Amino acid sequence: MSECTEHSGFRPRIAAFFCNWCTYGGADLAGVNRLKYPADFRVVRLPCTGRMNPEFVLHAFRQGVDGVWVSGCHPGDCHYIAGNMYARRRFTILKELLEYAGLDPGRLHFSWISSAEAEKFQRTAVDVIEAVRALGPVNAANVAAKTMVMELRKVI
Amino acid sequence: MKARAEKIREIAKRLLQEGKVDVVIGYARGASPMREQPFFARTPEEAGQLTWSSFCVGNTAKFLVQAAGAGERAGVVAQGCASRNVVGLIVEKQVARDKVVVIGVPCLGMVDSRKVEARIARSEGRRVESVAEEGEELVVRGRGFEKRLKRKELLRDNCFTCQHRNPVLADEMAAEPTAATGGGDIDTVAAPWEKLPAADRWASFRETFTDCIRCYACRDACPLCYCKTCFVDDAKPQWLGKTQDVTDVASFHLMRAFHCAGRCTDCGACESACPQGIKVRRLTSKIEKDIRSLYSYEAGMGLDAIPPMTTFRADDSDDFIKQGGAQ
Amino acid sequence: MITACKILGKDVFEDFFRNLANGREVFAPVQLTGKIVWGPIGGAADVDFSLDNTDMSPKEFFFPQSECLMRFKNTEGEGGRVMVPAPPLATQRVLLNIRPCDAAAFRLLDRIFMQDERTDDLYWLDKREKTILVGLGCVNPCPECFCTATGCGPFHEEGLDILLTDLGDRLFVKPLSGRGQALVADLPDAGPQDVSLAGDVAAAAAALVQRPAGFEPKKLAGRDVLDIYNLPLWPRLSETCLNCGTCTFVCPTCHCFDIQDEVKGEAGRRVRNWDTCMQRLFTEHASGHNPRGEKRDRVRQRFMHKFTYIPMRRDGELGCVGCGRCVRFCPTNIDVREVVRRMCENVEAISK
Amino acid sequence: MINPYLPYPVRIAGVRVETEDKNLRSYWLTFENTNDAAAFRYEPGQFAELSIAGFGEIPIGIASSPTEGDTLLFTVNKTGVVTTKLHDMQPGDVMGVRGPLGKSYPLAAAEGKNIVIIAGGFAVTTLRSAMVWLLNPDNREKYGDITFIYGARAPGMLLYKDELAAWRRRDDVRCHITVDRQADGWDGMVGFVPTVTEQAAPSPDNAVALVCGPPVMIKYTQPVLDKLGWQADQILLSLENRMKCGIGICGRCNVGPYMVCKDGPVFTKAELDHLPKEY
Repeated sequence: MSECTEHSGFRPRIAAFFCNWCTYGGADLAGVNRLKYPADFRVVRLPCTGRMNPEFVLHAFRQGVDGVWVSGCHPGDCHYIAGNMYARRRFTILKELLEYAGLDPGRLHFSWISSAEAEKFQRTAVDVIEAVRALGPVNAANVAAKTMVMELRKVI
Repeated sequence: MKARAEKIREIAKRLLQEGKVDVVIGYARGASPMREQPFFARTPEEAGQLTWSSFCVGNTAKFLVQAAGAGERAGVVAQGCASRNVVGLIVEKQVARDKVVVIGVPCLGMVDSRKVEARIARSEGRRVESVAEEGEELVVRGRGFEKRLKRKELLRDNCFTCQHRNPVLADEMAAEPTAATGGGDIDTVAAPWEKLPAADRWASFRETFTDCIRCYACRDACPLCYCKTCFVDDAKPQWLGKTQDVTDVASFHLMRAFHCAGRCTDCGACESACPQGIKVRRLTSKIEKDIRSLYSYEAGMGLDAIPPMTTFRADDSDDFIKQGGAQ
Repeated sequence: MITACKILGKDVFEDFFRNLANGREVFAPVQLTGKIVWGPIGGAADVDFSLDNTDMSPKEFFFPQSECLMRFKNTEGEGGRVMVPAPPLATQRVLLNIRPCDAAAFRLLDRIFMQDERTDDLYWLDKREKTILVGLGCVNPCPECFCTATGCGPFHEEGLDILLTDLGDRLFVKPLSGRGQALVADLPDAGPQDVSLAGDVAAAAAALVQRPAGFEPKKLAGRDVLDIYNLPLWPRLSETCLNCGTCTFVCPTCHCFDIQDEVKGEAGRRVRNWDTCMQRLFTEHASGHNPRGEKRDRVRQRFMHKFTYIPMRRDGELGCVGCGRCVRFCPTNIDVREVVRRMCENVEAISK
Repeated sequence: MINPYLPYPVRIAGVRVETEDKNLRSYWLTFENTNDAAAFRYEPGQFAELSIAGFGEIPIGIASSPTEGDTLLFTVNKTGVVTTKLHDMQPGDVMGVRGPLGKSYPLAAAEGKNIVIIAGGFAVTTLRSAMVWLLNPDNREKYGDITFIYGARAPGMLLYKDELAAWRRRDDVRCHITVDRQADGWDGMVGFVPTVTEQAAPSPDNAVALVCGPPVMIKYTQPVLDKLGWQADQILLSLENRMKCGIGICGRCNVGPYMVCKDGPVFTKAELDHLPKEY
């Protein structure tokens, strides 16, 4: 499906955490509308982005994903009044912290997408996937120095 | 220091005598050089063992949850940072205001024993056996040597950049207020890796935490950490591996720091507790810097304050939210 | 039979080291970013006889903090879920300049890891058999050391293959085992003067070690377990404990561990990790019941384990070698010497 | 040399749901290698670590008796990570068993004596092993009277119902099976184990008692036995602490100086009276 050619053949694995009430619906609508985007993410449905524990992000990286994408309702549209507003502060601090520790900004993404925004969903999905793809595969052969995302992976 | 110690003893003795508290939590003489130990004085006589020096590097607020659990009214000897943690615990409803009597101590900063050791060259087999405080000087003695060092040069990193040396909440005061800050500019030294190119940050992170033995002393010394079951101990699901793998160690430290967001007073107890001398504040200081600049908040400054992670504003920054590319 | 002591001039130490390092990895205390740690030694010049003891005990060499015990294929069906033990250590090793207290701790741990042939811990045994311990008599005890009070000492010989005494320009070499003897056979014998000099150095060092007043664990021997267990001092003793694991992790004789399975994809392994009796979860049952649910119980366990339980089961031997690390590194400076002093004092107050 | 951490591979030969709440299941395990079966020599009262690769190990008392052949029986309550996984497993699945571990009931030393077994809830497992062993024709004649007292919350919570029925029919066992409250279709005794023990009034003369059950049962049965004249050294109890290594090293299961996994799990009441109640 993908038309990208850089890092030829590399299909990133992305963990996507979507709010049930908006982005998940947006993804659904994108499907109903036959909008195309690469299928390189796996969705975990959350009741609200307020449910998003920062530990989920680290856990996903430990399990070996190349990128994480969290998406919920637009500010003001939360089904639970303000879950996403609290989440926004948490994500702000978390993203700052992880990037401060060395995480490549292209690996962690947040968006607000409503259940009516099928096209925005499509565009954002392409964006996220492209951003993660552009960083290339996570493996020791690919880079000289060990990167955070490489070493967050649990090796057994 | 001596005057402070005497005043602390006097206040503690009175509070215990008058039955205003069941226990006074402060410091007593430690067993090792350059160490004072937390001490629970339960009688007016025991109050005589309380002390104050440049080596009170723990955080007495840590013990308040324990005292509250035992139904005790506690007096707590607290300098600026610890008093802010007392406020934090009251705000977080772990401790009732009327169960705590704060004995405030304007703080002159605490000394980092590792810095002293470095200065007397432990590498050459020289061991500090005793330290006496004479004004602004430390007289360090060991087998075959005596050295006078300037206290100011040996303060813990967090004490250099302390912004609130005077207690923010005090029912009693053990001295007149002192200069408000340690003199250092917190925002220039917090978050040291921000100055590094992104590609070098992880290497620095690794190096910083490579000696971690996962004893969790940083967590257990921290007055913010009172959860009944810590995320590292969760078994269903088990979030974290228990090994020394980089990922398990890194995840622990990242999450621990995150849990301190908007709550940390930069008391430095974590760093002082670490048996491996790990600079764990490199993470917490970054978060607190962000909290200050984004939400104009400093932890524990007022009983009416709303902690920043438990609230929001409609206009909070969301520059990091993806807009979904060109149409 | 161990024969004469030897002399090793520091000018010819390089030859000795070359022989020692022949076919073996050598580790010794080194200075690294201000700390004294165990590190690999590339050449004789890296060996520093003046260093203090390391912050961490060398137990990591025999009982790594995380150790893969076995591997398995994490799949259902044939060939899946069958455990394959991790391979034994591939190299021979030397721990050079190990302190006598740390070596003595390994002798104690031998008795715990190897209790009988049906349950001998082969992971421990393998590394012990492949590691030679060359001790360095300790002439600079730290303020927290109390080895002479625990039946150990700065020149204690138990557990060592060779004991070195630093005589300035030369080392006095005492072989203590067959393999130690083989390593030093070619060195010149020590003369009577050096023998006496080495004796003086050892005596002077022993005199430097503090003898904490009232630290007399023998007084605990023969007492009913419950007499000590029920002493009223435990709640007060434990109130400042943070229940972190520092004391147990820096301790050379603490050996508690947890075993956990880890899987990722088709790979799986069974790992043992250091654990600590200070953590509430250590003893908690799946049902939630906890035999040591209170902080007081856990603090009491640590001290009674070292000074009551181990002596009861190991012919009076203490579970402590007096290295002082727990005192030095405890975030709240809880002092084992003081704890034992109070145990002794309090138990004496109870009539037998 | 034996690697004491290495489990023997075993296959689940059979599974049976034991209780009406479906939380207790019995597993019959057969060794994959006949050598292992020969090496696994156990006696009633010992336990083993059930090992499921990827999930971990749990210490479980062996419910079968060596007189029953090489197939091992374990009855497992669903509580933690490993037991939950075990409850999902099916006949034919492969897992591991490590053991036998710990000390057994001192049945050899009790030859010629009367045996009283008192069990509560699902702690009956190793006592089933003891019963089967004692009732084996080779062993039965070496012992005097056998009294078996067993209580559960409800009839549907009793384990090994077929065997209980068979034992009740025998004339060389005094069986007292009881449930806490009267229930439909239950024609047996009703009442708590301590009460039933008082009614059964087993004599302490030339006898030993094996007692296993929840702490509350032990607590209230003890005074009954005292009243009946039992001495502490006649009463054997089996402890259940958290155990990992099973060989006395990992340090979490100790009660005073004794490691429950290696020095226990069977202790006399007399021994426990001098030990901390850390169990």
